[in-house]
This record gives sequence, structure tokens and C-alpha cells, in this order.
Amino acid sequence: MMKSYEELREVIDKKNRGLRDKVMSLEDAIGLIQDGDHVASGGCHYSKTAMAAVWEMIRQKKRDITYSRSIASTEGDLLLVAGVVKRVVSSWFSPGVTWGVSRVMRHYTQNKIAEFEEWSHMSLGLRYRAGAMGIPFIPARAMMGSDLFPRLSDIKEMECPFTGEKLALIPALNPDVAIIHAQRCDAYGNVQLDGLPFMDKDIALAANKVIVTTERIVSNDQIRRAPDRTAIGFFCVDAVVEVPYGCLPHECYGQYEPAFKHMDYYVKLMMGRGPDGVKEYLDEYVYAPANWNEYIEKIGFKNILDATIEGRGIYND
Amino acid sequence: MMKSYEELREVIDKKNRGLRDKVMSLEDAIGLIQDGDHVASGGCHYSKTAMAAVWEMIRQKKRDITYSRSIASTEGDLLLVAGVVKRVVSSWFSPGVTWGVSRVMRHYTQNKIAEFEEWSHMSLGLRYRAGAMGIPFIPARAMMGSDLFPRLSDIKEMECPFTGEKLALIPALNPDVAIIHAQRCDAYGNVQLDGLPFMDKDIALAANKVIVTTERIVSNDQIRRAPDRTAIGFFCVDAVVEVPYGCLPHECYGQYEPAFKHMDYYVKLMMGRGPDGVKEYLDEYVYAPANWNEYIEKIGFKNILDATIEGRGIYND
Amino acid sequence: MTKLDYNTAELVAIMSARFLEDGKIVFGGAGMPLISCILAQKLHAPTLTILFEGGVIGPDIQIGKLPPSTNEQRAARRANMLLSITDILLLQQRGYVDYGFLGGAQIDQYGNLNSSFIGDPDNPKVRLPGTGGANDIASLASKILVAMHHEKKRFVEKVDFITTPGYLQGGTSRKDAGLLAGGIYKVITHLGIFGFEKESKRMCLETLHPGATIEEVEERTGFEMIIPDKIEYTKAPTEKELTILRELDPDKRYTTPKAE
Amino acid sequence: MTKLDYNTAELVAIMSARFLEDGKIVFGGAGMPLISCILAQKLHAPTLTILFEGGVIGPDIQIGKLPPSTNEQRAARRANMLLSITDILLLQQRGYVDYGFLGGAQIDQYGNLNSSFIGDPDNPKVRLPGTGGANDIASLASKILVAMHHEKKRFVEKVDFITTPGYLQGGTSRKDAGLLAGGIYKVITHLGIFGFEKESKRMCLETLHPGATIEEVEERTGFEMIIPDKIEYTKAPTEKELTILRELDPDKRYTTPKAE
Repeated sequence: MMKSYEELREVIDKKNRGLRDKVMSLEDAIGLIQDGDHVASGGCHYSKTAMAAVWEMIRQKKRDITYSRSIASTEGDLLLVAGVVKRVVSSWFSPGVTWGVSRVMRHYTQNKIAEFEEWSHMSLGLRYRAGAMGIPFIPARAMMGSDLFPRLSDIKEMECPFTGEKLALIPALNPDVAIIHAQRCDAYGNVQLDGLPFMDKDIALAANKVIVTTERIVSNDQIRRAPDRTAIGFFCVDAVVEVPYGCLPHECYGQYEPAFKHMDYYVKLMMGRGPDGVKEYLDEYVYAPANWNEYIEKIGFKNILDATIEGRGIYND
Repeated sequence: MMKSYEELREVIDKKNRGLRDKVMSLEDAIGLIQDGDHVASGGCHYSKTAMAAVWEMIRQKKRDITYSRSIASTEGDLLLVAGVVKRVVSSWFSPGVTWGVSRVMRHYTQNKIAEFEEWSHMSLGLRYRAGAMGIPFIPARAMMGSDLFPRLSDIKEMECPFTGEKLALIPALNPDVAIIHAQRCDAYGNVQLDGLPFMDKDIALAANKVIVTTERIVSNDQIRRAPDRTAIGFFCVDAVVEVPYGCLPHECYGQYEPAFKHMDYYVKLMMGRGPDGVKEYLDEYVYAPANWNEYIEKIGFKNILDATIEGRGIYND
Repeated sequence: MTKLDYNTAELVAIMSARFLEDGKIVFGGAGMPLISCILAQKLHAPTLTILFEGGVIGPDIQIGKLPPSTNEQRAARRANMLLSITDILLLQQRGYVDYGFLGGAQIDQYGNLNSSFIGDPDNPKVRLPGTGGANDIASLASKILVAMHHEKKRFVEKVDFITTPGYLQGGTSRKDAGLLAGGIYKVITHLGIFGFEKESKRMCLETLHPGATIEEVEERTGFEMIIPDKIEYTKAPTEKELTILRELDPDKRYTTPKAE
Repeated sequence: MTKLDYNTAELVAIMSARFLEDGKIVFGGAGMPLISCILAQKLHAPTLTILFEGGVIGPDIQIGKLPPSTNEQRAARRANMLLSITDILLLQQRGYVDYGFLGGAQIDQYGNLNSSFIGDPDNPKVRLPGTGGANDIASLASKILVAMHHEKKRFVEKVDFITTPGYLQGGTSRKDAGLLAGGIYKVITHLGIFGFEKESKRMCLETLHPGATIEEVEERTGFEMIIPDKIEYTKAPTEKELTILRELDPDKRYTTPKAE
């Protein structure tokens, strides 16, 4: 199941990693994803979700995608109901603690239409990290003894040759594509992140292709003035797309909080009518708009302004 | 040789990790180091060396210390000649490429007065990282096949249970004490670093005690305004000491470049007269001054001003 | 002394807070656990540090703006440090986290928790959202506190699925499985405080909350709870505890008992 | 065409630069390797990225302020990214580094390098400063360039100590040892360009620099160098190459041959 080191190297070897302009349209960027790919998503839960990328994946009718993320929220529902995703690899999957258990997740998994492969939060993080480091596994002291362990095909146990202790071996994950949303990024793909870093760095290095959506594209000069802030280097990035409000209705640290009213509206629809409710939502918010800006406009100016005031407010203290 | 996980946990368990004031004198901070300890040092080569800590270790006549660092420079000479260090664990040990091979290092190792245990740069980094992660090893694809490998008692090889590939297992290193120099730090030990991060974060988490010397102590409020800049958390720090110019004659990113004239002077003494030259240096620059500020004064105002202008000049672009 | 009035959720929040010592580090979840942690800080543990698994160390949570999740910027406000999720969870593996604060759909006599499946995992009645960081926290934090409403359907002999390891099959089975650190420290319900017998690792009553009875505990527990010969009682919530708790959650958003 | 005048260090710097393709990533050391990398950028590889093992990605080095080490702020000037040492070396393990640029006190017929001990490692005549990142680079970067002055005492049959793996004992021994990636690509000396025979992995002459002779190569090599039947010659340094090189190192600080 796991690729050999030589196969992994071959993929990276073929990438053009020159310091060159990678700015493109959302359509072209998502065009890099192929049916059947494993797509890993940055952020966590309803924070820093690469929502514009997810939205465009749905519009492009991607199929048989495996979707992995530290915690999947409403974007996971959308991907399932749209028929894009067959398997979700995550540690937790529902809109949010206060909104209850996703009826879509339950419908798709309980009826075996899709799979939800459950890893602990840390072990999923270590999977990306091992992938980022170019090693087949990282040992860990969690997962053992639980019923999660025997349900996973790729995890192993060993006796530590140094201490004799039992260790879980958490296997590397090298996604085909990473979709990551950034506060800022230059045209070459140098990404600078603010606030909560989630698993974004490891995901970008672990993936074979990296698509970055960003609140704004800044000059390379600006990046070079604070190179210690660069979290993801240009060399692994394949596409840079400027998408203001690219996480809505989820949040982007320092830029905007979630559009809570829209989230409440969505959750009510989803919990009330299950997949059918989500289909209605997809029609109105994903398929109907001519482009991302039209989608944002539908979320509503007041919602967005409120979210923005709260979001940037973290710098008021 | 490697401690069991339960022993490691016991040490950390005993640390007081409350959010409390840890500011103390250089004397008291270095007093936390015991004879026989393994002391790991942050920075690399002649950058961000915790020189004030090294200087005070010599004055306090520490003995039988194992000293580890990514690359050891002139501070390694001083520690050997002063009789503080018995074993250096590093990937490279000499003042700097342009200054040739340390005569002190050669004298002490060739005459078997002290040991220089050589690891590759990355594998020493992985040793600290495994220590920081609380795991006994990290697999890697370097070191194998070389003659470095069989000289090391703690490194092992295994066949990967996922891919069948051969892997080197790089053993965790949990130093007794880490000495780290920072651009700024609050009274609780929240450390923010600028520029090159070296291995400082991993060393701090791997060590059982952490002594931070810092160019300045800033308020906790200032730290909290940019928590994404905190590189080392207060919880692992045991001592905070304000020592302006605490790396001299080495450099501190964004603050000062090396005092090159003083470095040239030292190297000439060391290369010309070997350990005897260094003894003379120790008398004049380590033992004679009443305190760190007097030592700095002896390096000379013009030297320091030049180094400062160049050092902060990186922000001029 | 007049008898103070409080609901069962408030009782659990206060009892939990009492276990959090000063100078320690606690993984606070969203909701009630977070309220308990802040309560402890205000009462007896001013240098207690709260972590969130979203990557937050030592935040300064605004009363009235409690974060609904631990992975968002409200949880990060005025933190001392922000870390990647993987790194903050690894702090536990290094031994830096004293307390984990967990709940679950089910707990069993050995303290194992289930937050994955109700019914047969291969054909579940309910697929739950999953472990999040709970498996890691229970495997690695030094002392786990479990705060739950005491109900028979939740206190079961054997959980349908061990998402989050307690003492597994009891005895030495937790260590034998490779889990060398931590373990379930206390289970805090609206009826009492429960610990685990030293050898067998079976759940046992430690103290009964004022007003609760052994009968009620037994009635609401789906396995044989070990009851000591001499019953000790928990000290009732004080006026100070209740006053501060209610300042933290004035609308009782997090301290209203859920309907059974 | 008038014959251009250049010294042996300049020759090696120019020949090395020619191997660095555009769009690739190279670990540049301090000194001559760095000059070669910048020269390649100015000549044919404008989007070539330089890394330093001190943690620097894509710096903008000021002419006249070349960093004497790769671990200091001069090396970090106007970089695209700064990383920890461990992380920048791990980029190679992930496959992101195309070229490593190495030297050493000794090289042998299989391209193994020694920078640790001269003489018996247990009783060395000289203890050298050590590997630094060289072992990692030679184990993990895709293609290793070795730039050295060609001297018999440096080109030895068997290095006293393998600090930095080439093809080890030749044949498949490198892969057998677990080193699945990379390998020594070219050895560049003041006499010629050398590669490694496909099967045996023994060093072989590829092209002779203008003016150099087979005899000189053999005389200055301490093992049997494989010499092809038909000798090919390297294209001599061009005026453009020399002009730019001398702009980069006007004082010939890094491009003056060392006394043998």
C-alpha cells in the first residue's frame, strides 16, 4: 500500500521548483486535481478551510476523491453529498461541537455509501509529518490498546530496539494534492501564515502537489523582508490563487471569524433534511453562482462585515 | 544507555511549570547545571551561541560536562581548555571554515584527553527532535554505509515493516540542560526568536532543564500580542537571564554580527600557541572580568558598534 | 448555613475544578471543561495553564465569548504561544500535560471511553464524530478527568468501541498494551467522584456528592460499581465557587443539564 | 581567438557552475561552491535556488559580503525562507534538493569522501572538523558534485574513513546499505570531469580540461582511474564566464588555488 521511497522521489523529482510565477485562476488550479486523488486540506474544523478550493472541486465534478483533514466540518458534508468524496480520513467529522453530529456523515457512513477512516488527531498529524520528512513512519505512544488500531490497515506495532518498549508505528501519508488557504503568499508560492498553524506546513511538504489559495498575493520583496515568517516554501507549491474571503463561511485567523448566521442556516438545513437539504444548499450556493465572488455576495454583506470586525479584532488588544 | 520512558516522564513531572517569574542572575541560572551533566547549546557555529552561559560555566568550574551542539566553534575550545568538558557531541568542531582546523580540538582529541563524538548534522538534529517528541528514535535515510555509524554506540538499523527498506534509527537525545540565547523573552520564559531558528526549539523541548539568556526581557503582554512568534514556551523554561550582547564575540541575528576583530585575535592566539594561548585568553577574558559587562567592555566599543551596525543592518533592506 | 441551590451540571463543573492544581497544565476542551479550568484559575490555581488541542497555550478567554471549538481564533486570544496541532499534542508525549479533560458517549468499568460508534462498529446504530484528540490525550496526559452525567446507558459494562483507552481490560492490560504513562484519574458525575481500584483497575466510588445515594449510583450504573465499606461525602459547592461559576457562564449556556 | 588566462580554482568554479541547471535547487557551501552557484544563476540558471545548511532558502547574497559560513545572518540576507537546520536537511530526504556540492580531505575510487580523520581513526594523525551536513547531503541529495584540486594525496584508493558516502565498495553496495537515492554525480578537478562507471561504480574520466593530459591525471591519482578509449575535451572557460566570475570574487578570495 505504501509507495516505495524511489517512487516517492520520482514524483518530486519531476516537479519544476524554479522561483517562477505560479499565479492562476481557481479553475486552472483545481484542474490540477485528478479523479481518484487523495486531497489533504489545511486548517482544522471550521478554521482556515480551503473552502474556495472545495467549492471549485464540487463545481468541476471531481470523483472518487479521498479527503483527509485533521478535523472535517461542513465542507466534508458538501463533498460527500456532491459525490466528490468516497473516503474521509480524519479524527473528527461534524460541523462543530455546538451543532451536533452531522446527519450527512451519519447517512453516508451508516449506509456504507462512503467511508470515514478514523485516526487520532495526533496520529493523523504524524502521518503528514512522516510524509513531509520522507520517512515511512514515526513511532508514537498513542493509538495502542484502542479499537481504532485494529480497524486501520496501515498502522503497526513494534518493540523498541533501544528500550524494549512497545511503540505504535504511524505510517507516512503523502497526499496527491494539498489544498491550503493562507493569509498571504507571493506569486512564487512563498506562504506566510498568521495565528494557529494547524498542520499546514507538514501537509504541504507531504503532498506531491500543493494548491494555495490566499487572501492576498504580496510581493516577493515583502516575503524576503521577513523570511522567518515563511511557513511553506515556493519550491513545493504548484498553484497560487488569490481568493479573498476564501474560507467563508468558515474563519481565517486575523481576517474574519465564521459567518455564524450562515453556518446556523446551513446546519439547520443539513440537520433538518439531511442530504436533501445539502443538495438544495449546493444548488443555491455552489452551482448557481457564476463565480466565487458571487457566492460570497450571497452570504451577505452584513454577515461578512460582522465576521471581519470580529476576525481582525484579535489584533485590537 | 537510553532512559526508559517512565524515567523521562518522572523528570518532567517534577518541574514546576506554572506561569511564574523565572528571572534570575547569570550566576544562579548556571548554578542549575551540575557536574557530569549533558549540556546542549542552541544556535550553530558562531551564531546565537549562548556565550554568556558558557563563560559562566567556566567561571563556576563545572566538570565532566558533555557538550552537544549542531556545530561547535570557539566556545568548544574554551570549554575544553578550561577543563569543563570531557566529551563534545557535534557534527563539526572548529572556529570557522576560513579559520582552519581548531588546534585545541586536535590537541584534546588526538591525545585522548577529551572525546569528539561525531554525528551528521541532520542526525544530531533528529536526536534532539526525537527527544522533544518523547519517542526513543526517528528513522532516517542517512548515516548508513558510512564509517560514522559503527563508531556510535547508540544508533541502530532496521528493515522497515512497511516498505522493507533499510532505515537508520536515530536515537533520542534528552540533554540534562539546554542553554539557549534569544533575541527576546518574557519573565515567564516565553521565547521569541528572529531569523535563523537553528535547532533551538527541539533542544529546549528535549532538555530536562532550560536556561535562557536573552538580549532583553519583554513584557508578557508583548508576547501575547504575537503568540505565533513564540518559539519556546514558558512551561519548559527554568531560568531567564537578561544578558545584552550575550553571544559576543559570536553573532546574534538582527542584533549584531560577530566581533570579527576579536575572533581574529582569538584564533591567532589559539592557532599559534594551542591550549596555552587559550589559557591566556581565559585568564584575561573569562576569569579576570568582574562580570559579563566588564568582559563585553574589554571586547571594545568600536568592535561592538561595528558588529551592531552590521547585525541590525539586515533589517535595512 | 442555608442550603445552596445548584443544578447537576454546575455541581460537576465545580467538582472537576477542585482537582486542577496550581502550577499545572490542563488540556481544556470546549464547553463545560473550559468553564471548570477557568473556575480553578479564579479559585485556587492562578498559574494553571490551559491548552487547547487546536494549538493554543495559555490563552486569555473573554467571558461571554467562550470559543465554541478549540480550533478557532477565539480560543487563541492573547495566548502565550500557538503551536501546530501535532506539536501541541506531542507536548503530552513529552510529559508536559498534567490533566486531560474528557467526556464520551459511553464509559465502562475500566474507564474506557467511546466516541466513535453506538452498536456494532461494522453496522453501527450511530456513527459518532470520532476521537479528535481524545485518544492521544487519554494515552499520554498524566491524569485524565472524565466529567459525565451519570446515566445507565452511558455507564456500561463494556463500551461498544474503545476510542479512548482507560485501563482497557483492567489489571496491567493498559501498560501491557504499551501505554506507559497516564491513565484515568477521576470520573466526576453528578452523583459522586469515582476512582479505580489499584490492582483490578475497576471503577470504584470515592465520595458521594451531598444528597446522592448509593442506590442511585447503582441504579444509574450498568456494571457492578465497587462501593467502599465506609461512605465518604464530597464537600458541597461553596457560595464562592457558585458565584464565580455563574459569573463565567451567566446564561448557563454550558452549565445547564442536558435532558436525559 | 586569443587564449584566455585563468587559474585552476577559477577553472573548477566555472566547470562546476555548468552542471547546475535552471529551475533546480542546490545546497551551496561557503566559499568556492557558493561562487559557482551564483555564477550559474548569472549565466544560464536564473531560477536556480541556493540553500544553505544553516537554514536558508533562496538568499540574495551581496557581492563583496559573501558569508564565511553558511550558518550566519549574512547567508540569510533577503532569503525566501528560513528553516531550522534539521528541517532544511530533511528537505533533501523528501527529494527537494537536486544538487549537493561537496569537498573533502580525501576521495577514493568509489567517490567516498573523508573529512573526519587522517590516518587510523582510533589514533589519527589529524582529527579533522567532521562531517557537518556532508554525510546527509551525500546520502540524500539527488546529484552530488565534488569539486577538488586534483592531488595524489587526496585521490586515494581507499579513504582512511568514510565520512560521506559515495558508492561505498562499488557495485550495488550503496543501495544495499540503504542509500536508495542520490549518489556522486561528477567530480570536478582542475584536470577534468570525472564520473562513475555504471556497473562497477569506479571513477572514470569523462572529459579532460584543455591543456590537461592523461599522464597528469594518472600521476595525480592514487588509484587506477578508468580512462576511455577516445578522449573528449571540456569546452574551455569562455570570456563571459570568466568576466562574471571575476565580478563575483574581485579579490580572488575564493578562487585562488591553494598551495599544494
